[in-house]
Amino acid sequence: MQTLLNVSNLCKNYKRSARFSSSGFRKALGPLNFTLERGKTLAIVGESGAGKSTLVQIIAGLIKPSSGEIYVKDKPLSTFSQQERCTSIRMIFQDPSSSLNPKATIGRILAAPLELNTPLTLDGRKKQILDTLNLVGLLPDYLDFYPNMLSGIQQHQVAMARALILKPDIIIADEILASLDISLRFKIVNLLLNIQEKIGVSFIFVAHNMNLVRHMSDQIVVMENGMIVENNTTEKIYKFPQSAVTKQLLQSHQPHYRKER
Amino acid sequence: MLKYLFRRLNLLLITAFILTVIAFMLQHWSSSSIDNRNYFMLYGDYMANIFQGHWGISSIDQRPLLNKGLIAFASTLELCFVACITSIIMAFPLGILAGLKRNGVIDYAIMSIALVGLAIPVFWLAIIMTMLPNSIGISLPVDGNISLVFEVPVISGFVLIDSLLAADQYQMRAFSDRVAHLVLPAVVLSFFLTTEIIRLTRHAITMVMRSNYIKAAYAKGLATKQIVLRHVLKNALPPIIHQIRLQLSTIISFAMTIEIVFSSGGAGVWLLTSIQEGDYLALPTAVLIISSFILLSSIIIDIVLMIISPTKRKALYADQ
Amino acid sequence: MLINNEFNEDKIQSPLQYTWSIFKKKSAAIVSMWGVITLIFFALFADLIVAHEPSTQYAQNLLLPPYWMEGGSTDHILGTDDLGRDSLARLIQGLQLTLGGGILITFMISLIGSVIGASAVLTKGIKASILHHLLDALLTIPTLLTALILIVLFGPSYENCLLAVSLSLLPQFIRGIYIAIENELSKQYIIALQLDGATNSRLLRFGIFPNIIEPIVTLLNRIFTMAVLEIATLGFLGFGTQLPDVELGSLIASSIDLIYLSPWLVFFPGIAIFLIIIIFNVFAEGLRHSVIEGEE
Amino acid sequence: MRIIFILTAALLLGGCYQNESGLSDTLLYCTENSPQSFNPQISHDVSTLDATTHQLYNRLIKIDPTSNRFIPDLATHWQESEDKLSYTFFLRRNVNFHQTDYFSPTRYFNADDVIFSFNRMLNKNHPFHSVNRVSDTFFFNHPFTDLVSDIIKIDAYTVKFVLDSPDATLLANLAAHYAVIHSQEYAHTLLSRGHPEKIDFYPVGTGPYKFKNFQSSRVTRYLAHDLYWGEKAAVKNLIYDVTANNTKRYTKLLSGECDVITYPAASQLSKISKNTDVVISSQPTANIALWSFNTSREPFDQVEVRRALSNAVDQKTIVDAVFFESANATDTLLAKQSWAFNPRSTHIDYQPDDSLTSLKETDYDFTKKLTILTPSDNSVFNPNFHKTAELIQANLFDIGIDSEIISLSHAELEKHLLSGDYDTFITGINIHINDPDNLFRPLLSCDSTVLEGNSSRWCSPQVQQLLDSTLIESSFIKRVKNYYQLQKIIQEQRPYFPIAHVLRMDAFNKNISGLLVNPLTGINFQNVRKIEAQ
Repeated sequence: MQTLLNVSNLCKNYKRSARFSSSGFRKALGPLNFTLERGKTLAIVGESGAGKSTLVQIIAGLIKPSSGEIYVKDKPLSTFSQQERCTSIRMIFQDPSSSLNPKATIGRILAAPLELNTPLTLDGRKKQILDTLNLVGLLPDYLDFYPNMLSGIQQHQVAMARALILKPDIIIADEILASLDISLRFKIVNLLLNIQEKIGVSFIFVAHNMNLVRHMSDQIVVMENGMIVENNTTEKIYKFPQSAVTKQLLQSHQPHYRKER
Repeated sequence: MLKYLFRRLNLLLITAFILTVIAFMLQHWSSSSIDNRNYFMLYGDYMANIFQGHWGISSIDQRPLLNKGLIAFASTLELCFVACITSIIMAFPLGILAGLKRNGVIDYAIMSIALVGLAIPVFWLAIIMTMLPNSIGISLPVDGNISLVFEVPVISGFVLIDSLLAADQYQMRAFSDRVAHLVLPAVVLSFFLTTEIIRLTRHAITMVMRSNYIKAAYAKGLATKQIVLRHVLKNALPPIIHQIRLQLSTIISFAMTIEIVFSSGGAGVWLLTSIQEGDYLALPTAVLIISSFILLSSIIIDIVLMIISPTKRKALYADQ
Repeated sequence: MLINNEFNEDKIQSPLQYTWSIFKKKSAAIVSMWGVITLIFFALFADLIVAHEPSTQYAQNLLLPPYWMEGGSTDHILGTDDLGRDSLARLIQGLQLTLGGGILITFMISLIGSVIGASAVLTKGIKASILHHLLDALLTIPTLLTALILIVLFGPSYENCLLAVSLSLLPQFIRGIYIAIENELSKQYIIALQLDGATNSRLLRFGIFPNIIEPIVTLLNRIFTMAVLEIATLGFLGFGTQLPDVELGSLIASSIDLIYLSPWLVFFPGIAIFLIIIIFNVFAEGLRHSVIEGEE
Repeated sequence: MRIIFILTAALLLGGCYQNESGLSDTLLYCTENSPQSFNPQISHDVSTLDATTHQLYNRLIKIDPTSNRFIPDLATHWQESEDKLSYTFFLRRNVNFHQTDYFSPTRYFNADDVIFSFNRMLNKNHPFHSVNRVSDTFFFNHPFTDLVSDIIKIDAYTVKFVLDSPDATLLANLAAHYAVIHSQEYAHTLLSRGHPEKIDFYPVGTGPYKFKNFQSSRVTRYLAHDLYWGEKAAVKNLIYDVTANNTKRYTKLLSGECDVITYPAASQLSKISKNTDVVISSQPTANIALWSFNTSREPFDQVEVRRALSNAVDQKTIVDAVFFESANATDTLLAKQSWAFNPRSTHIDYQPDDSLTSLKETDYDFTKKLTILTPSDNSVFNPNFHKTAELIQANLFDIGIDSEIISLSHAELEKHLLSGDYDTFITGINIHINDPDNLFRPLLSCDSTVLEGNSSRWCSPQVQQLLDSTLIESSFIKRVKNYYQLQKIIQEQRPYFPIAHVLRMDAFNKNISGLLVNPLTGINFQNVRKIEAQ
């Protein structure tokens, strides 16, 4: 079977703080190696500052790696056009209330990626939007709403819809659960699992919470100081944690409520 | 720190270069001499002259332009300085009051005054002020830098200082006469400045009062007055100084206009008469003197601000 | 999650409509809005409103005071000047040039400045850095000096005065818009939009622009205020409009010799400038607050 | 608290501020222009005369302001020869020249100084003749220089003026503003120092005041001449300050920054006259404001057009609106108080309808835009050129003539005038010598250039002949007759539209006394006293 995502010797060295990194760490990353299969879920865990966000931002194409390559379906990502990249990898941001343009309706927000990356006609776009809304469990009424009129969970659903609308192979979710209430977390997680079952998309999860990760992921990458300290299936990580970091992460069973900015 | 200084110095040099190019083009245009050498050579010559202090000669009275310009600008600066101090004295308490009583009646009253101060054209206010001796019988001089009775020699160029230095001849009379001559122009100029400072102070106070450490201070049971004195001023001052730095060129612009109405011998009158009498070389001189003053003082303010509050460093980078 | 349709329509207002609904509730803002409309209306249709031509001389009515004062006449509501010309008509003619100039400058600056500012943000690197330094240099030259330079180069005229004022205000606007856009660029929804593959123009139009209305309103208000003040100042110094055209500043300058005899000839133009600025400022302030409240 | 204290102190200082000009030994005189030089021989503008004639210098004789008779100044008495071809002057003794930073006189005034002073003007080979001579200025062109053939030193205190032919105006000329006496010794010192040009800018004279310094083309300071031969000046420091704006001058008079001001704004006279603290001195002059037609250009070469245009202008409104109470409307070039004034000359009234009719008769081209040239700055004979032009423009518009006002600064104006490219010009003329020839010659002589006053480019053989013959005419009756005839011609021909004879106005604080203003030769501070302000 074809490997969907193959990260090989990926490195990032910083000269200065990157413009888009909200957490602003200046540590070097890598070299990193791991793979992801179709329809599977990969979780990236680690203490904050371990380089998780940078890694996913490189995969999403927000940051250029210093060296190394990422292969998607055996094709180097650096040779991808903007459209190809968009239709293969999409990202869900940490906080939907800031990642949805407050001055655009939901319809607009969802239409934008279609207009920019697909040759679909107006009707085609409409159908796709309605399908996707249905997929994430939102009513079509919301199309004319502005993001600030929606509840937190609805905003999450919209953010998901935006990621799904191009039918990508991989969806990166950057700590999307951190800002949510415990009950809502499960709702979102279930929703994501349902979607994965329906359309067979692969997920990359960034999280610190081992609890939920166990429930969702097939494979876990544990990071520390920009390096991968452990990379194994979820089963093995939970049963036989190798590194100190992993053990420590596993011990903090209690869910964290604090928001990470 | 060193890196920042270096960066700032770099900026200074490049900006100064652009300014000298502007001045050079003006000079070249106004002297209208036909020279076939290329512009680089001419610019080189011009800069050599500038560095040696040969800034040209005024066609009106054959005095060196650099000298005339510096004396004129010193008088403008004196006015700006006096007005700044007056308006800070007036605006600080008002701004603090407005900030503390935000959205109250006092706040609205103060902000309305501030709006009025912004909307009144300075030259018009100056004209109205010159009418004061006639209308309400205050005997304040409305013209010139100092009474012509006094022949104060130019030593520093700042008439306040020079008139003090001439004390052995006139005792304090010359100095008090100079102060009297500054009252009306300074009041007019500080009208505009006060407006700006009230707004800034109010904004800064509001921002500071919202922050956590003030809430903590309240929680500690400190009285408002103590909090204001202890925290607010210290934290509100840097942004105010910073804004004044940005307003510097506007302040000087207004000061020059006011000088023209009060015919005080500053940069405004000097430029106006020079232009009217066709002495266009005064313009590049003025550009270099005034701009380099603004440039240098803003850098000094930046550095001072950075020393006061290192956290602002990033904001300074962005030049906000 | 059933939503009643009527309720729905009631609730969904575009940010513009929402801002307007807040704005409507502010009485000062509404009054100032009507003030702005009246001013512009006066400036546009002066000929229809004022009974007298600004240049017609009524030789038998020299220096009439305003009608409410002794010796005034309702024929000339604000009196006449030393050549017997109707003060109101001249005031409105002055208003046309001063206010019109201010609006024109604000408009031009916002167009040109936005283009330059936006392209500077989006094309980082050498070009932006050159622009930065050029702006730094230009910002250190006081506006009056810029105006004098231009007027010496091209001669005094209304057009050159407008050009001078625009050039001296343009750097301020570019700086302001640059900072506003740059702040906006680090927002997540902009990054998201970039990930959608949005082009720069799309990014600006849908992503950035709708979200920087508040700083733009503040900036435009500032530019407009300064423009009006500077046009008037240059006019007053004789570097703006040349006779027989008048502008509020030059109107003051030409009446200054009459200040002891007919002080109102100096007062009225000054008050007119004052009113223009006050009204536009209150309007802009109201707008700004509505935008802020709309966003909260 | 300390800051508030300082602020209060500053305000108190302002409130209790006592103007320094209140000192009784200092007098501040605010003028509208700075003097062009300190020698009335080469500059004849009002500011130069005010600054020099009576303050720095003496003349041989002067005119008594009340009786209009010639009285002694540096000459104690004089004799006229039988044939009226020579005049002998006997000079005052023990007269000191000014002792200044730049010159210390070693001798008293004597005949050498008289001869030096006049020969500089008369003798084209005199080493100082061409010094500082900017252009063909008024004086060097004056016929007076042709009439005096020689000045002979009889002894150290006697000089004789020899004439080619009898000249009725010699004494008047010697009492005129430019006949001042300079120091020959100073001139020689300057020559040996190699700076002859300084004679006109660092003056040395015998007058009641001596020159102290001149600052930044704005402030001139004089000190009382403590070795003055006559009554010494009571005010020790005399300061001239240039305040170009006449409203500002009045404001400064009110605020005590000026003791005396020249030409308070015409528009404010009615207000000023109500102010009991201020005294206005107003004197009629022969200075006249004019609107001239360029007679070298079509259609203004036709007398009908000129008369019709004169008919079209509402003179009364111009005088009311521009001059207020500072001028007397006039229909003639010569002022009423002149001995040659012809009371029975024809008049032209404001008749726009007649004007239109007669213009139509002359086939006037109404489609052509008429140009009205004006100086951009104001002058003693017109407080507001542009306003005058606007009023005329409105009058012309009423009869269907479109016009354009061209307002030019001094240098541009001269160029424009010399090129002859103008239809009409709003101007005027200053008169410093009370003789009709001084008015008529610059305005009407064929030899007079545009810059000297002939802005209508008028040249008529008949007028020229009258001008020349009257100058050498010794019979007074004949002269009056000639001038009557000349005025009649001009009233008919209308090369100029006379607007008003301007008053010489000065205003001063009521604590000033003894101020003399001579409308011809300028202001005199010699006898001024100042009561200390309370």
